[in-house]
Amino acid sequence: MNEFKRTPKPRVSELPIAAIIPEPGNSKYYSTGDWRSVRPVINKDKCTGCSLCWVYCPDTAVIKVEGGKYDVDLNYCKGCGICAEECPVKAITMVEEGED
Amino acid sequence: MKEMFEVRWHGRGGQGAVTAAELSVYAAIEEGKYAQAFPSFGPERRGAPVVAFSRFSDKPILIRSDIYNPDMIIVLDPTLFKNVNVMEGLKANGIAVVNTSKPAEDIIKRYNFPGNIKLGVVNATRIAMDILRMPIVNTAMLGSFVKATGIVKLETIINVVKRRFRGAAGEKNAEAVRRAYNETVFVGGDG
Amino acid sequence: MECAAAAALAAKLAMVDVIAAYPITPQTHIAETLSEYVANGELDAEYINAESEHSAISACIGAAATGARVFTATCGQGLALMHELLPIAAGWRLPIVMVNTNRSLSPNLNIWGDQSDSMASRDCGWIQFFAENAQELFDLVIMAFRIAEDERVQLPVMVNAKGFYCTHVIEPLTIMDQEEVEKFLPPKKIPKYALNPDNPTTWGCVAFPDVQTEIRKQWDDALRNSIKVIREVFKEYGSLFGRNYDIIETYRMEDAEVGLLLMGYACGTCRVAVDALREKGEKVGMIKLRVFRPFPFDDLAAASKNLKAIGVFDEAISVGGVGGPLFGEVRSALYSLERRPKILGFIQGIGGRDIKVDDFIRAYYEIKSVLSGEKRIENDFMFLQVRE
Amino acid sequence: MAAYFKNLKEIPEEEYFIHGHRACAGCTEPIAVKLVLKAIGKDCIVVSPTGCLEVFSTPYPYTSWAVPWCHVAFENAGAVASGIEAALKVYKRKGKLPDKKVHVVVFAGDGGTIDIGLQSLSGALERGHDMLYVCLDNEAYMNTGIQRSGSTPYGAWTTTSAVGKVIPGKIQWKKDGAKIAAAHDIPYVATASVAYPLDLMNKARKGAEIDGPAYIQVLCPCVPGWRIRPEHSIKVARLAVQTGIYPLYEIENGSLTVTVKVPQRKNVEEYLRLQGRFGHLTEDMIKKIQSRVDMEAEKLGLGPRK
Repeated sequence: MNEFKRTPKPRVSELPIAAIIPEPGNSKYYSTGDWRSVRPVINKDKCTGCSLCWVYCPDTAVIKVEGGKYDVDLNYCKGCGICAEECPVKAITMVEEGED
Repeated sequence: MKEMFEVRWHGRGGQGAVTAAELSVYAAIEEGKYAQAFPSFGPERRGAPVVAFSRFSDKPILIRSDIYNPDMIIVLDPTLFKNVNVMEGLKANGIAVVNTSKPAEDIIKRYNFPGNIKLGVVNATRIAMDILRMPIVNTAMLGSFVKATGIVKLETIINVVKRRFRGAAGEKNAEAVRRAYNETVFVGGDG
Repeated sequence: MECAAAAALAAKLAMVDVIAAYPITPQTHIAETLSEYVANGELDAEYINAESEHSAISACIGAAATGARVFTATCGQGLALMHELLPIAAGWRLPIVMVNTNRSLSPNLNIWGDQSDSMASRDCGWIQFFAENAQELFDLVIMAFRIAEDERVQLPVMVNAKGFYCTHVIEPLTIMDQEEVEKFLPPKKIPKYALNPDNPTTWGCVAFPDVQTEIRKQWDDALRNSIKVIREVFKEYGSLFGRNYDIIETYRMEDAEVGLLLMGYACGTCRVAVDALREKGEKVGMIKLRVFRPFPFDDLAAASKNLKAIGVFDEAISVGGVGGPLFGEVRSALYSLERRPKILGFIQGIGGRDIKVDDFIRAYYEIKSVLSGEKRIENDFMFLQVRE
Repeated sequence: MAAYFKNLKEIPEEEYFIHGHRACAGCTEPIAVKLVLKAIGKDCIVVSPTGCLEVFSTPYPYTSWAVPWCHVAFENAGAVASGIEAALKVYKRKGKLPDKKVHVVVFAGDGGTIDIGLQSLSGALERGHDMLYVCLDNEAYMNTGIQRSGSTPYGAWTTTSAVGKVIPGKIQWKKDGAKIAAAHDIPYVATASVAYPLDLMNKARKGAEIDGPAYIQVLCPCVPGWRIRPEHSIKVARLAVQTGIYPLYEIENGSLTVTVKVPQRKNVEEYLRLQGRFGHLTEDMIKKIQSRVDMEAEKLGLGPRK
């Protein structure tokens, strides 16, 4: 999604006026998932759907799934581990990301 | 050393790629060579990909621009291959040193390394965890750097590392350099 | 009417929406008059009493980015304190109009007029006009809004008027009423990219080395190309209200061999000097620059053809540099003329020192002695009024 | 305090601060921003001065802001917001904008608020512009690499309040931004912490709704700056409140009420221990901090220490 992490090279004529960014929230096209070295895994049985992980996630990388439970969006999760630390029922464990 | 030897270090914010580039240059200067190290400037964030550069020469280095066709790349974090084109501009018959737990053949196949590249692999993460208890691999990779290039002597790098990390930390990091030096294996290229 | 009051009246007739200002002599009468207009309901605007010039221009930027028509005024140290924001206002292409009542920069503390403040901001990307008198100041402020808000321009305009001489002087002023002005300058439209929750946009992002050059070039192009629109608007204003303005105005240059080039309020005095010299049969005239940014290369070249010499009068010093900033720019702009006139720089009027008819006359004879080879001026510029 | 959000389920789903930003793993500023924006909704215009938030949320060509946002300079967020508020006011009066309320919101760092930005903050508060000023207090200049700010706490290490044989880190006490704001007699001042999301959101909503300026200071732990483990950033933000170091209160038209009661205060040592920036503290420095916190806690009527 981002080649050598460099920004594209717009021409003068292609730039919006004053380099304004016209599309709100287009950072969603930039994945930060590759930053992590550990990954949260949510145990659906233990999860009570309390949504604390969803509230505390700095990268909005926790998504609600069926049954009122929650899961991780690995496109954006940076592996900080806050969700695992704050989960009241310890339903989330951090696992080594590994190379591949 | 031919005219100029240019190295690009690839890592993530907080992994010490910039420090590694700097230490390699301190060592070269200590041996009376000309050398230059600089990070690719920009806001570094923990985990975000970063790049650092180092140049070595027997003559004063005049150029002060980024390195676009490195003689060698050093990859401190193998997961970078997924999103970062670490090979960009690497000279034909260049060298690549990668911290990985995988054998060299895997890396060549998976990331289709061109035949003419000399690939060095070392499990620097394992070394760092064994010795430093932390996945900080920059000093270990300096061992591989010495083995791959021979630009500086192993002893010089170790002295520089000991000066940078005083006391016990210095000893441990020095040990990491030695182990990586010994455990780096090369394949491919004319080597 | 007093010059400063004329500027305030112009802003009122332009129906500005937001004024943000901080008081500084000699700009104060403009700010005070506007505050009265707003207090009496004669002008429906929000008046922000900023706690510094830095905050004044920052508030203007916020308001203009939200789409409002914005006016402010400052000078000297105040303009210097705004310096960080001037390129941002211009780079964001915001049509802010500011009257700068030229005041000498410290050191030392000097509340009187010279061009050191605006010269220090000449590369900040603002369109810069220089007004000679109350009438011109009044007209330029109204025209400034039309030019600034033109789709093809979208840049802030700084209308310079010398402190005291062009703020506290009382002189006749012909004005128009609201309807007439509105025909020429309709109420402002909110631009597409304005800060608005219905169309969220991000202004002032982080630009990496790969893109800053292009961003700057787009901005430089806009300022450079604005000269066409300035000429257009000057003409339209003349046809509507009978006062014709041009980028460069000449006086008795038809058969002149020597041109006296300057900007702003001293042009009046210079005309009197030209008349006196003409009576003595000297072939001399005046070249008045009304627009300093964008720099009027073509107009200047046209006005300088087949002249033997040009005397450039600066009211600012490029300390340790090429003498006066205007002198440096004129000389470099005319460098590539096939028959290049001898160009000499004269620094005068620093810190409000009165510029007399005699000063121009002395300068003229300095030029003649250089032309005749009798004399050489080191580096081609000199301080005209200094007691060495 | 009328609670707009009584439990986590009432937190709106809509996101106005979008992922893909470049904050460090475990950074708490995005949490505060996301929650405040959820509390006040899409009808707002945001101003940020220079700082971590501004840099990691708008690297061209990407922006994480789904609401209008602008960054002008480091020291003028208050002034820029004043200009926006004035433009909205006059345009509504002239009928050029619909008469719906558009909240003018500032998200600034501690340095951008109470050091370099203090003058424009004070001007905006004194003039009474209708805005919500949110100071994200991570207690140092983190974007430029952890340099000391006026808001850095006593004893803390930063790169410019270095720890050495002669000087053990920052020797002054933390400059209290909330008290400075309150001194302007504005309608609403509050302190908040990312560890208490509902308290934060209710305060943000109230501050935005109140006519006139509102100031909320949110404690936002910083992983590299405080030398903490990324997963501890919320835990540390909670301990700051539970130890009485960062009491959570609101001042509405002059009257102060503690919003998060702390019946049984923990020792400050529990908070300090998790942070590398305090790793060098001596016994008596910790005692000095504890006694000062005890004194402040009594004033606010927080509970005694365990």
